[in-house]
Amino acid sequence: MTDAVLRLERLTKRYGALVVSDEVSVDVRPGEIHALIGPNGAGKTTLIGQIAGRVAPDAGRVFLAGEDVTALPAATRARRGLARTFQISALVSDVTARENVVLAIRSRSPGRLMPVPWFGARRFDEEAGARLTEVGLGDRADVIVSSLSHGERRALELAAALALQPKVLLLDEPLAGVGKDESRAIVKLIGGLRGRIPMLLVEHDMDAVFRLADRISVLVYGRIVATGTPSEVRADPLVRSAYLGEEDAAC
Amino acid sequence: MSKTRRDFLVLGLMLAILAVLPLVGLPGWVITYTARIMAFAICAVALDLVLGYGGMVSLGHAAFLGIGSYAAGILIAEGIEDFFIGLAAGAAAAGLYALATGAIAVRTKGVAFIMITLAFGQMAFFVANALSEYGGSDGLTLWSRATLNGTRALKSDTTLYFVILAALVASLGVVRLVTASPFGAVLRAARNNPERVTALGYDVERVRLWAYVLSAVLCGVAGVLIANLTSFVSPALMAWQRSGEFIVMVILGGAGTVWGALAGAFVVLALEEGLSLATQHWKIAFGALLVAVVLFTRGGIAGLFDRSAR
Amino acid sequence: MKHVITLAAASLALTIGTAAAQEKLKIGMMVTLSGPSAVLGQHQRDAFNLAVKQKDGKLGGLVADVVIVDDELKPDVAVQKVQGLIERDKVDIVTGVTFSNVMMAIAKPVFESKTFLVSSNAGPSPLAGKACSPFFYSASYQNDQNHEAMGKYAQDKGFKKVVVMVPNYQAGKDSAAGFKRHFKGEIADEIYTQLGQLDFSAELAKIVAAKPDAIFTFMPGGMGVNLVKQFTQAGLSGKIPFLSAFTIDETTLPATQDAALGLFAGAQWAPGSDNPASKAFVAAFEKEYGYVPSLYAQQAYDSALLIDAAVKAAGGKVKDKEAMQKAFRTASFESVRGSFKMNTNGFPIQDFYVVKAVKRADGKYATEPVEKVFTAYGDVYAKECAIN
Amino acid sequence: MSFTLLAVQTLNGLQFGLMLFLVAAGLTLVFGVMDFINLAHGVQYMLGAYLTAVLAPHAGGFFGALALALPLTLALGLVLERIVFRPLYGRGHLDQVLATFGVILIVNEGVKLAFGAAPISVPVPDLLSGSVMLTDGLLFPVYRLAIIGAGLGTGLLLWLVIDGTKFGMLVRAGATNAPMVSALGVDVRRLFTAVTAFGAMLAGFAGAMVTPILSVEPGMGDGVLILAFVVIVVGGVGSIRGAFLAALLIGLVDTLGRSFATDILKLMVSAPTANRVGPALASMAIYVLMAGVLAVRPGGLFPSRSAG
Repeated sequence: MTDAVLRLERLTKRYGALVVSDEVSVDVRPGEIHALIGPNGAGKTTLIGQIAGRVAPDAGRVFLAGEDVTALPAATRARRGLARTFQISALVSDVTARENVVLAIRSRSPGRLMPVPWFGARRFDEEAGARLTEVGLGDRADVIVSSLSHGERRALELAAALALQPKVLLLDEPLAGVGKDESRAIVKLIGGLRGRIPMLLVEHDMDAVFRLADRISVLVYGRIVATGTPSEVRADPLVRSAYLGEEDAAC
Repeated sequence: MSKTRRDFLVLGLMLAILAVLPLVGLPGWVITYTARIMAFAICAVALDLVLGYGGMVSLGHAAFLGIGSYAAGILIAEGIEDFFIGLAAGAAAAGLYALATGAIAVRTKGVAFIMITLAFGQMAFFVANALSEYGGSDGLTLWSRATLNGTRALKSDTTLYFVILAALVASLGVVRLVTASPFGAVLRAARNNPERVTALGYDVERVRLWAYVLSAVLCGVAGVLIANLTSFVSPALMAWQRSGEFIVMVILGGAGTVWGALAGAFVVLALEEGLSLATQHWKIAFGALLVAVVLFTRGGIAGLFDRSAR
Repeated sequence: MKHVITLAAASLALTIGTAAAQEKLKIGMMVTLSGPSAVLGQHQRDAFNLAVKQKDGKLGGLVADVVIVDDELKPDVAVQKVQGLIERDKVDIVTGVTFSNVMMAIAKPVFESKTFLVSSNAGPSPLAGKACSPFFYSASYQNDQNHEAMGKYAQDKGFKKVVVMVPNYQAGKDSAAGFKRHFKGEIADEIYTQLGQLDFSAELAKIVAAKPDAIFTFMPGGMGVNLVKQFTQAGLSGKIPFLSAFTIDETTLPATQDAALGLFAGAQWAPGSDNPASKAFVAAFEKEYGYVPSLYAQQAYDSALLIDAAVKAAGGKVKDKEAMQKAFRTASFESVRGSFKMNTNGFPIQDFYVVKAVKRADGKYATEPVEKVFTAYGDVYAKECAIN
Repeated sequence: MSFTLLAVQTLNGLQFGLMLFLVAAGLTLVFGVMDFINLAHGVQYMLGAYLTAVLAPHAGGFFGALALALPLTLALGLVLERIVFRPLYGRGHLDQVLATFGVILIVNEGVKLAFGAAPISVPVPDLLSGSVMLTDGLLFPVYRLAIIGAGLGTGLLLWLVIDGTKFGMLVRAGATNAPMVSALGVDVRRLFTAVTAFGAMLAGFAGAMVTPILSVEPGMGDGVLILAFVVIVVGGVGSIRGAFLAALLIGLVDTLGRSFATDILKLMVSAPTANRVGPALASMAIYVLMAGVLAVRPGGLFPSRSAG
């Protein structure tokens, strides 16, 4: 347990009388993909917000590689190794794909806020190119982001997150709104990262979740109702009634 | 020719014209008037750093101009006449005020940022009005300009013109350098998508704060120059309408472009002078022009130029 | 012998006449013509133009070329424009100037270029005292004087307790200081309002609570209009004597109308003044422009007369600065206000009155003198002025 | 600083605050629903005042003029919306600011051209003239009570419309999530037009109401515009409830600050110092208040957008 890369300890958040996170404890271990699933309104977005540092929890703590980061702002957490993607693609849309990745790469370097042009820029450009090639965007590097397709932007987000060389990656519905073909490519991409970077994956697409996840936690009404391997979760009667039951019926 | 190269060519041409202007035998008032426009242009260029590149619409920049000019004016009134001391004091005073107020202001965004900067600008305005020792609302006449290395060289309008031109070139240079730097890249990216930039590990508020401070320092410098040029400082210099005028200059010229803010300052102030000579009701024509520019162009004068050049 | 002199005078006049044909008198008039205070500048401009027109376009025998500029009530704009007047239009005299902050801003460049500055309104204390200049002459007053007149009046009337309310800017503070110079009773409260404030309900409530014998106020332009209307609406008119300066005059009366009737102001002149020059001026002005002239108009009219007299006395040699200075100091003309004498600091020595707003027989509103407060009164700063 | 004085000042603050509310309500709706920064809103206030002042002698006094001014300001709002605002809805705030600033210049100068620079006045209608004795010797003008009544009445009416009608529901929904409203198949353009014209009329109503107590002059809307922006930012953009409370708060802070800041300071420092510092502090009070509110709650008191 202590060697978890990311550990949430009894995170609690209330909005008035509504408890959106109810003593949530989850951990992501080295090398694993840990998926977080739950029906709409289960509190996934708020939970992600607390992990990333956008939302302050009322109680509980967040540990990143054993270090308590609960009080740190989002930007600092990112530099400490917590990278994320957004549910709705969030990129700097008026510059090229490469520049988005360069921003990420540079944020690791001490000169990230130099107020004068840095003449080692080529090195960053090249590294960014390599990162983009990794996610299959090698030939789209110098296209302005707003002209990229939805799936390409998803991939670019992944490239930018990876460029941070994070200790752990937070994926907030990476397949939301992506077409079937592109979806397959992204699943492949995420699968390819298994073992390299531990991930917390929030996703609605159950096929993808069961294909990718090493472990799954189920969040219902702000509470973790089950954690286990895909087969354990699939078998859990509580999960079946609360969540998968509907899914099965829908299928 | 690439757009960037063309932009720098335009900028270079504008500055070259400004550099030879005093040498072609124009009457003195044209020189002092151009010097005044250049001093205001410094503040417009500085505002463009936060407005055009940072997406922060400050309605309080006149306060920095005023603080800079008061710092210079008070020093001269107290017998400290050296130009560079005045310059340093004006820049530092404006920068410090920006640091203190900006720390609060950058937490807000959109119209709240506009209004909170207005609020801090108004506070400075009312303080200046209460400075009875230095003329209060009547302002303070500087019976002599600052000394340059112990000489009265600035007494010559032409010398002061070139000092202001040098400051303008330096300000353009600083803004250019900063916007091309990693800091500038983060500032611009944060205008587009602050959340993403935060997720990449950048403290957006801090980046914005330092841009705001730098912008204020440049406006403070402009204030010192204006104080020496007009030999007069008064709270009227920091009225909120003046801040609005700076915004108009930047947007009209083209926000976040190489030479837009400079062109905007010249167009606004030259039109004011030219139209007001032609008719007492020049504001109607000026207002109509603003509406027309917005309705029929995109990206101000610089944008218009781009399209016709294409 | 007598004939010879007449002949000599005639030929001299002829020479001056020819000189005038070649040489013009260039005058730059800077007044505030935009913003809420534009009406003050309008009075000044119209009256000055009237004087020039009445003299067939000539002042001091020279053809007067008057350039009118709007200072927009922005000191730095004013400096820019005055530089244009001096260097581009090459004016011999700058006149007008509605507000003191504008006056302070343009004084230095005007003096440095050795151009004469003839104020038709603003009279800030530095220019009367330490920063006085042989290039500055006023046809109006020193800023403190009208307030001093009200202070003296309040003292003479035996008021014991007065509330002073002025806008929070330099002229307002000078006004309060001027009032207190001759009023020795108790100042129950000094209220400083925001410049440009339009709602005085809070202040009026406070004044009522203080139960004063009188209030003294200085609220030029739109502020005055609102104050007077609200003062009367609050039922205070007739209960608390209303003493003022630059608040009740012909620029505000068209808007306040009945609300201002019976309220007092300190002034060196009012349209109701009973002297022939004044009556002729008021009649001509109303005929020309269709509205009643204010003291701002009268001052500008007198400025033109002063310039006329000075240029005449200097023999039309406007470029001879020393001769012009001497001429300005000694020039005598029939001032609309009655007695007028130039003090050592270039400000007038004159009489001051308490005036009150009345409705004239023709239905128009105007002020008329009630009683004289000061006779041949100079300002207190003249002794600090080093020119002699 | 007696209790009665405090009571009168509170009433004065209330009256000032309600005036501000009338102007701010339209501004916050237009801003909230359309995400449109309308600097020309102050001009509507001025036009309401001018129309009332100019029409009063011909329309049988104040009430007749008021009755004519309301539909006219509504019409002017429609015209402005059609010509200038509509093309700018999709554009950035900066373009909106520049264009509506241009409108201010044109209308201010146009009014001066048409009616002169001198202030115009409107007498208090006989029906509402005079003062009422509140307590011993403290009079309060009836007309100001009428303004308080009109402000409260309009506030109530707005609340009923916004809370109880379909139009109100759409406006509320628009303020929170404009794309959703258009996704529901509502003709958003017509909604926008209605809201703009309605807001213009409210501002015009405020301008008309102040004619008997304030002088009608070119540029009279500029200062009010800034105060209205202070109100909507403090209240939270798009929130009528926020605008109402913020307007009252600002009206009271400004009025009470002007009345008592100097006196309170006199208890702490010497009288001359208090006389110098007090008025400056009173002038700043609302700005200090706004900066304070925004520092703690960047989205204002009632942030209606979740982004706050």
